[in-house]
Amino acid sequence: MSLLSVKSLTASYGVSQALFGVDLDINPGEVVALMGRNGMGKSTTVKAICRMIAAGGTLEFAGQNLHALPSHKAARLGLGLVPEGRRCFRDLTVAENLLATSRLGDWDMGRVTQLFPRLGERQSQLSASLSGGEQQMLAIGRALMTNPRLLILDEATEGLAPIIRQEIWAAINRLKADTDMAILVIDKTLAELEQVCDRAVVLERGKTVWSGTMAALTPEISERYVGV
Amino acid sequence: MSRETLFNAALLLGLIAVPAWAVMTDEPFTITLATRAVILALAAAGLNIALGIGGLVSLGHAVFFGIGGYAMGILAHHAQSYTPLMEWPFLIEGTKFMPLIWLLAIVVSALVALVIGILSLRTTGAYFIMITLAFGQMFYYFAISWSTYGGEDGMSIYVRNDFPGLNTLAPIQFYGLCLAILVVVLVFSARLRRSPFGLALNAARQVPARVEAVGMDPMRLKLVAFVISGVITGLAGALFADLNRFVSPTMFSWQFSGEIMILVILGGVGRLFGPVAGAVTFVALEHFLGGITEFWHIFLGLILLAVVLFARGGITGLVAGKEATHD
Amino acid sequence: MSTILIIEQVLNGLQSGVMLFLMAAGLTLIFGVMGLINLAHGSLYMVGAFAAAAVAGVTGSFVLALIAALAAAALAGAVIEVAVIRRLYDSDHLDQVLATFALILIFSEGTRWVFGSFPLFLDIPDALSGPVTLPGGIQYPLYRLALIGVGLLVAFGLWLLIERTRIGIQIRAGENDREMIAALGVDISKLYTLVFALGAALAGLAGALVGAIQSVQVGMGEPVLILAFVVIVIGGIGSIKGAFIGALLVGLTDTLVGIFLPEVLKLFMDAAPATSAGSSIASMSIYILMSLVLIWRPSGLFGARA
Amino acid sequence: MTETILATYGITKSFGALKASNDISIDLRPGEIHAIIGPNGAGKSTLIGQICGSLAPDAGRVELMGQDVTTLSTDQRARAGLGRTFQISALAMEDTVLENATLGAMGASGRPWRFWSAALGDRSLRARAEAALERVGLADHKTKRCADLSHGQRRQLEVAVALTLEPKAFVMDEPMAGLGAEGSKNLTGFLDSLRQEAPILLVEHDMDAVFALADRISVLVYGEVIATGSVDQIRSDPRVREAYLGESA
Amino acid sequence: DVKVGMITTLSGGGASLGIDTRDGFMLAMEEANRNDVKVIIEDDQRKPDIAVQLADKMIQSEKVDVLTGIVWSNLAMAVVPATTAQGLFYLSTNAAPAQLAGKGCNPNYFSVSYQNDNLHEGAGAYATQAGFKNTFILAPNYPAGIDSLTGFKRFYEGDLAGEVYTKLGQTDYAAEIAQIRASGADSVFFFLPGGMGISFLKQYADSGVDLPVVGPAFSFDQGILQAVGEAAVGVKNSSTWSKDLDNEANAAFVAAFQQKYDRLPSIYAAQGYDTANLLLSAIDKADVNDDAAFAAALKEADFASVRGEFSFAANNHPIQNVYVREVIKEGDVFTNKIVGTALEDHANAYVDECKM
Ligand SMILES: Nc1ncnc2c1ncn2[C@@H]1O[C@H](COP(=O)(O)OP(=O)(O)OP(=O)(O)O)[C@@H](O)[C@H]1O
Ligand SMILES: Nc1ncnc2c1ncn2[C@@H]1O[C@H](COP(=O)(O)OP(=O)(O)OP(=O)(O)O)[C@@H](O)[C@H]1O
Ligand SMILES: [Mg+2]
Ligand SMILES: [Mg+2]
Repeated sequence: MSLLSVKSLTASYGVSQALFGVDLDINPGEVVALMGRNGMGKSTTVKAICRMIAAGGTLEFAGQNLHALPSHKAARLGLGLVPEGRRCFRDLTVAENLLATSRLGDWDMGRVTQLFPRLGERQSQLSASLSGGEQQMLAIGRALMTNPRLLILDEATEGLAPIIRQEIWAAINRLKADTDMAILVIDKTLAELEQVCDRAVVLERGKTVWSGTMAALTPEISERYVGV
Repeated sequence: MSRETLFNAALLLGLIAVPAWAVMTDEPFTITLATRAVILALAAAGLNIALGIGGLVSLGHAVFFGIGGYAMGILAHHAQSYTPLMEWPFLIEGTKFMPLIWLLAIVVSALVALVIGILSLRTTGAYFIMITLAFGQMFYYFAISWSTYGGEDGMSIYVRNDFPGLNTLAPIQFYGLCLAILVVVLVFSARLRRSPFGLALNAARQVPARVEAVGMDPMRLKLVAFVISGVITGLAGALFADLNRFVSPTMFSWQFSGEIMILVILGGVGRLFGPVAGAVTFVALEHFLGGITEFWHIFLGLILLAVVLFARGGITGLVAGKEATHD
Repeated sequence: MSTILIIEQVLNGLQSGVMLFLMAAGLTLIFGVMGLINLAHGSLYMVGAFAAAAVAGVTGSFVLALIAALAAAALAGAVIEVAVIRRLYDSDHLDQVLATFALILIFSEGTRWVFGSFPLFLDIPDALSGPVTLPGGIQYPLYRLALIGVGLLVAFGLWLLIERTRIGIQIRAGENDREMIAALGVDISKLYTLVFALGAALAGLAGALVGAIQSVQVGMGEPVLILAFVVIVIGGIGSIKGAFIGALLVGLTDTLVGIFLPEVLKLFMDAAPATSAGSSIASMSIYILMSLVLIWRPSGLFGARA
Repeated sequence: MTETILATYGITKSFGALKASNDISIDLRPGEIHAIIGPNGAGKSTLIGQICGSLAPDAGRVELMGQDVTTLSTDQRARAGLGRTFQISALAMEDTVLENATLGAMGASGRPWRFWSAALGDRSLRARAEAALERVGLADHKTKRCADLSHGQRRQLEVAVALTLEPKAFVMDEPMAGLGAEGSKNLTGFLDSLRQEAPILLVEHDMDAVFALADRISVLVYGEVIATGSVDQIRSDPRVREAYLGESA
Repeated sequence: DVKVGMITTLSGGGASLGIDTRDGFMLAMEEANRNDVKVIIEDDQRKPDIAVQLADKMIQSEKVDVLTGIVWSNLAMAVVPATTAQGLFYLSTNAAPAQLAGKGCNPNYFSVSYQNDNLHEGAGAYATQAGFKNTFILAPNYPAGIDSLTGFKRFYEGDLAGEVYTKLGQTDYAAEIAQIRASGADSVFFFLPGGMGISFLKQYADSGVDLPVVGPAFSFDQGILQAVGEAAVGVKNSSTWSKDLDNEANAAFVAAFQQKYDRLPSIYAAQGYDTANLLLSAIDKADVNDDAAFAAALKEADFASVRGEFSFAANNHPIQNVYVREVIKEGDVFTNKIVGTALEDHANAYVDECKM
């Protein structure tokens, strides 16, 4: 049975509808890419899954109906979100950011700072004064501290230096190998997604228009839906 | 025509119709009540420029209201007691001539707003709220102990001041004068909101960094807005004093600042007619609830609470919905 | 003026500062940490005082009175939070201003409705009444010393809670981004209800403690509210330490300027106008202090966060 | 004609013990795109802040068109001809796309001190704003509120606002961030054409874009410029590979 | 028919004073039980601008003949001059500022309570009688406070150990009490109305300073005393009325008030009661529309005052005794009893300034 099961998901911002029927399934241990051009509804899908906006359609995680849960309860089932725009807690230090959401499990401060040594170095700096890249690392670290079963990375490597990007992809690869954490990634670098992801789901105008294995994602399809 | 425009037009027509209604029902006091609402709306319209467009949450606007009041009080006091205001270095006499009083109210309000603005605009958010409040309190305590002009007791001016061509003692005529001024200010506000200045100010509230990056100084925009806003509220203060033929330090009190702000919020922050809707509602509630029970504040509180919880965007928001975007 | 008197007045200033801190503590928690402008904080202070006076009147026990004050204010706080405030976190600060202003009206007149229009009686417990003699021969009311003690305890406890506990961290995180902290699995709503109740309880405690040496009457909360705002703004919003230092500064300024300024002015002018001018300026002194602090440091003394 | 449009001389800035900028001297010549790359936290945004005036350098000097602008405020520098984009979008979210663009046009055209006529009714302002929107491909979204735009669209608007200024030099902090692959590709093409109008100081982590666009690249590490050179020079510089590029490229 | 408009404070902090005024006034009206007098009551919220507005309303819409009821001097200053200028009568149940007694006096304005200075003058006279030589005096820094200290000094013959103006609305008096302790005073006079007085007395009692204290009745009012408690017992205060004043009218009033409202009356209630009775006595004698005749009828003061002897001075302010009371505990209730007379048949200091 799949860990996350999304069917015919719809969602609106006020009067303007953003999602018209998103279908998405993720199995334990799977790494799935959510793709699509700007404004096609990727982030909205993520927000709906995390119960940050109201949505219609089927939304199940680990066998539970997410619609029935408020955002924090949904998260406790094992959703770890790295949001678009990072959204670190500005007035908290790096260490406090990590502590704020930590839940018991394999991931703790030690392991996160091992993954991102720079966070260890800047432990007592306010996160508002971190560089953009540092904030991204912090956001990932913060999500890992909740020991999620499904890690959701919205714009996983936005604004990161190539070398750190490689680190993050490496980290994702390691997570994939060492744990049975499922991962949903949104990112714009197709080449890199192709290396780590098992499957891809492509959105256009708020709808799932294609899904399949990474191998099946032909250049024609990506040209058509992603533009490269 | 949008719903908001309709609502605004209805409000305005209602205000214009008040005298006729008062005469018909033989309730002349209604005119005085409406005058009070109109003047408070004017004060709130002043604040609405700083608060609604510029995001300057000033809890010190009573300063300008009080300055307007005292401009009227002091000038008229000297005129009625035939004592000069100042003999040295040059002679200044008191006056009962409204336009002169207004001029003084405006000039002093502008100067004070400039100084308070320069000092306060370094701060933001709650700090701004509190520093403006602090200036308000300074003026308040100063007025309380300013024994020359009555201290806490304030000053009574026995007869309303003069305006050429009007008998200001006739409630209808004074009302007409106040309403005319309110309309002028509202027209000005309406233009201002869409003017380059309004656009820039609006942006300065949301993203000062952006405004700077395109070559404008957000500080200066806010300062100018604060001065304009203070001037309008000051003018309202002068009219208010004339309405009551009385000024006192309560015009400077933080409760009054709060009340002006409540009017704006109640009516709908940043909405053109928000201050009018707020003032009319508040004055009406105050008047009619007071007659029902001694504990009418409870009901006033519940009504205000209902407005916040169920009407996003104040009364205007409730009636007219979300503000339409203009192209 | 003797040194003893000067020392005593400094002590008075410090003590009134600590008392102010007690009032400001709950407000800092709610305003500073949760980012909510709660004008009704003064009402909670009043609720505490009235609850204490009512219970003390019936039972005669000051301890029970304090417990009642804490409980009543906390309960009122929790109810307010769930019924009103909770819907306002996402909206404008201004909506909060209007809503909490409405709450002031409801609480003030509600209290008058329940308890009548006359001030209530609340006295300090016998065990703490009367003065003690401090080293140097200063006579000082024991109760006020006790207030200082309680104030220091509250200050320390709050500082620990906010700066050192995980709950404190989560509360502060919630202030930055409520949606995000919830999406990461923290039940921020419950947390905020608790914090609000705690802040309210502190206000109630202050009301009861201070009510014992002041008058317990409707409207007692509003002047205190303004002072408490002054305090936390001087100290820097969100900083417990700042609120503490700010309270002491305000207490000292208020006391010492009021006492000494007329004396200083008398050196330059006649006694009568000096007294009157001196006390006029004195009543403005804390506001002058606040604006000077803010002009110098626009986000308060310890408000690095803002 | 001045040889350099924009230049810094020995810019230094510390945050406590951290030297975020250490004696940085770079310049921007007519018609070129000069890319600044470097690891996260190297001090790129800090450098931009000092160039644009939101941060004051501890030491050093900034010149625009040969004029020393070090002591000028941000808005004065903008009027002097500096057009910047922010790493994290700074837009008036409640306003429409067109209003945001008009804001830029207004600032550039001089003063906002007009209180009566409608801003959007001003032909020249509007034309300028619409032209900029057209160029970044937001013409269809003119009347949308900014808050309703997707992340990527906001990035486009960010560039459009800078365009309305018609500046002497562009300073762009990660304009590609958040753009999809297609968006990046389009923007790359667009910036390529933009350099004719005014040179661009470009901070960017998107190496495809940087390598496609840059005439020169400076590499910033720990607040210091460790290398400046052409694309090929930088690509093959072992220090740069170690500190920034890794195995890629 | 006569229409009476009562503007008084019925909500907010000062409500207890207005409520007593109203209750005293209405008690007299009910006892008279007549249908040719109509009373309209409105709440001024203790705000001057609201008071003015209510006065306008009563004059313009309700067409009242007489206004009354205002508790506070600053509100009276806002309403009274305009009211008398329009030819209406104003009867004060409490506030009686100096301006309205002196240059600003008016034939249509009567203070049925006192002139504001009276109680302070009484306290000063008492301080002299009691042999105080070195008194420390304090009051809030506002016109009524300044008048108060001036009034005290008018009849006090000893020296001043200190003269202090406190902040209006101040609640903590530790600093002033320390000053008193250090001043070498032999007694204290204070004028701190409302909650200020409660705070001062409680803190004073707890401070260990035990110099004799005297003050005007405002801080020892029936409504306030219960909140001060033991701290007030024994303190002397000056008043023109007390519930134990020995005259028939007063005995009847106190009994009827207690019967009807289930509490002891205060001085505000007594003044309200007297005002109503004065008004009724004048209505019986003259037409309210005949200004001169009605004023004359009022001036006769032909009613049974609960204060005993009562007449009007040339400036329409009372001539009456000022008594010294002491706070006592009667069973569970704190109240006052008369222990002496400070001033007999006392008028006020402004009579000569009044030209009418
Ligand atoms: N807060 C919002 N309010 C109103 N509309 C919104 C909001 N956020 C997004 N939208 C609209 O919803 C649609 C989908 O946006 P979404 O952010 O999900 O896109 P996306 O695929 O994540 O794009 P990007 O790659 O640019 O982040 C867009 O058309 C956008 O304009
Ligand atoms: N106000 C500040 N206080 C303390 N440290 C700061 C402050 N601002 C920036 N820093 C630090 O200075 C360094 C440079 O930051 P900067 O934002 O310039 O990096 P950057 O090169 O733009 O990085 P990125 O590519 O990730 O955006 C970082 O380590 C950051 O943490
Ligand atoms: Mg997105
Ligand atoms: Mg950066």
